[in-house]
Amino acid sequence: MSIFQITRDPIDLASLRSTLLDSGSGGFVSFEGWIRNRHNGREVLRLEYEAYDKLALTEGSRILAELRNQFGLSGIACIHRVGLLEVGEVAVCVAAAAEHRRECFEAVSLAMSSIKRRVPIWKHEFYADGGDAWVQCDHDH
Amino acid sequence: MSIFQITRDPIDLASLRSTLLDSGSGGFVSFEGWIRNRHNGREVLRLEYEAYDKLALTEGSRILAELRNQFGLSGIACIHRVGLLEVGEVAVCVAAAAEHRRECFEAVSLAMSSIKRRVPIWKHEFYADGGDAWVQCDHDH
Amino acid sequence: MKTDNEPISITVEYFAQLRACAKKKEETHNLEQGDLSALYARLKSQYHFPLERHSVHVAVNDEFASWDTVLRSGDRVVFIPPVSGG
Amino acid sequence: MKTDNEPISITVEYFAQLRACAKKKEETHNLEQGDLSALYARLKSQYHFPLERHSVHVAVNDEFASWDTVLRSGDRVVFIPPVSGG
Repeated sequence: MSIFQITRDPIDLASLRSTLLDSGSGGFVSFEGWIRNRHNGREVLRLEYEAYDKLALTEGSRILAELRNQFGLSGIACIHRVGLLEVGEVAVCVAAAAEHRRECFEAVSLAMSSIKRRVPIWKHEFYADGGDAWVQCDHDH
Repeated sequence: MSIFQITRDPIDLASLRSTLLDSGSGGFVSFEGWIRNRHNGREVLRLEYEAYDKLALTEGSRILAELRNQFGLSGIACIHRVGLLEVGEVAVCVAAAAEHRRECFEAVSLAMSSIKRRVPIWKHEFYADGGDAWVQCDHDH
Repeated sequence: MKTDNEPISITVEYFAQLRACAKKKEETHNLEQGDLSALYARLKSQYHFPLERHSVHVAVNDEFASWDTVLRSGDRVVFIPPVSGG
Repeated sequence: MKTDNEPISITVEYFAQLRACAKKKEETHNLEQGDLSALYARLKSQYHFPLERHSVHVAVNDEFASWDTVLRSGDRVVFIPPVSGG
């Protein structure tokens, strides 16, 4: 099972987790990306995420399916939120279940790196100083 | 903030997560250990975890405090359940929040390795074939 | 059957800072046949896109494409500035 | 002041398979002064513990201790078989 979704609504973490429940799995890892109050030293008020939906879904699904096979996961799922988000809200969640924990950590960590690098989603930050910027993540946080 | 707890009740995942919410953190990673239906090829019916509570709390807290400092986490928390658990239940949850995601993955993964190696908690497995065993985890899953 | 010089009609959709520069979400272009790099050069000049081609990816009909892909009438093109999801 | 040969009284608490072997949760021992390794050897023989000392850890008064720690009256000792939490 691998699912990549995009939503305009708050991410339903419990429902994402429940899609991965599996009595043959002993490990479950979940990552959440939260909107921080600062970026590059500037105070962040809110963000707007925008997606090229169709290609984002294709590419995101491709990333998860690859990782599911590579690590023999019982499942991996991601929901990315778009639209206006406030500080403290969840922008993205990736979770995976597998027999043992190592595969889960590896897969979720790699999923995040690949999603940040390959999936056409953009972040527009609005700052307390009145400015704004399209964030360019060339480096890997 | 670093907290290590032992409970006889089902782990309250939402409450563990909420203790780590932090507007300066952009990453959050959570690991859950689930009771699997098989171990070493035998069908598992249920498990009983037992802890040397006082030293488990001391050693668990020490592990989390070390990782919090090492990775500059905003917080890390662990709840380990003891008593009788059925297949599918959550035996342990470790979660961490930090500015960036890498520290979270590293810290939670290392926390699990250290907890499995150093914290005096034991797992007694009961099998469908009527047998039982005290599990000895010398290798690292 | 079309000849190589017949003009074609394509749709371009803009996202993120490219949309901000173009001041529109999408538009139709009628142009001579050519590849994606020629199209980007033309639009970069028209809208003063601040991004060099090497930092942009491109998709045709909702799949990634290479810059030397030759456009066909009816194609839907999306230029993809550096992504920053997650 | 006690001499080196005065008997001491200590408490031993058992967990996991050691508790299963000893068939008790805890007990008090009155014994000659000695270190933790001597105590483990004695109990291993008495209860047929299946675990060699090198695979067991030990705690005194709720802190990890080394095997050459000399016991004092009133000490509370816990032998720690291989752990398997998580």
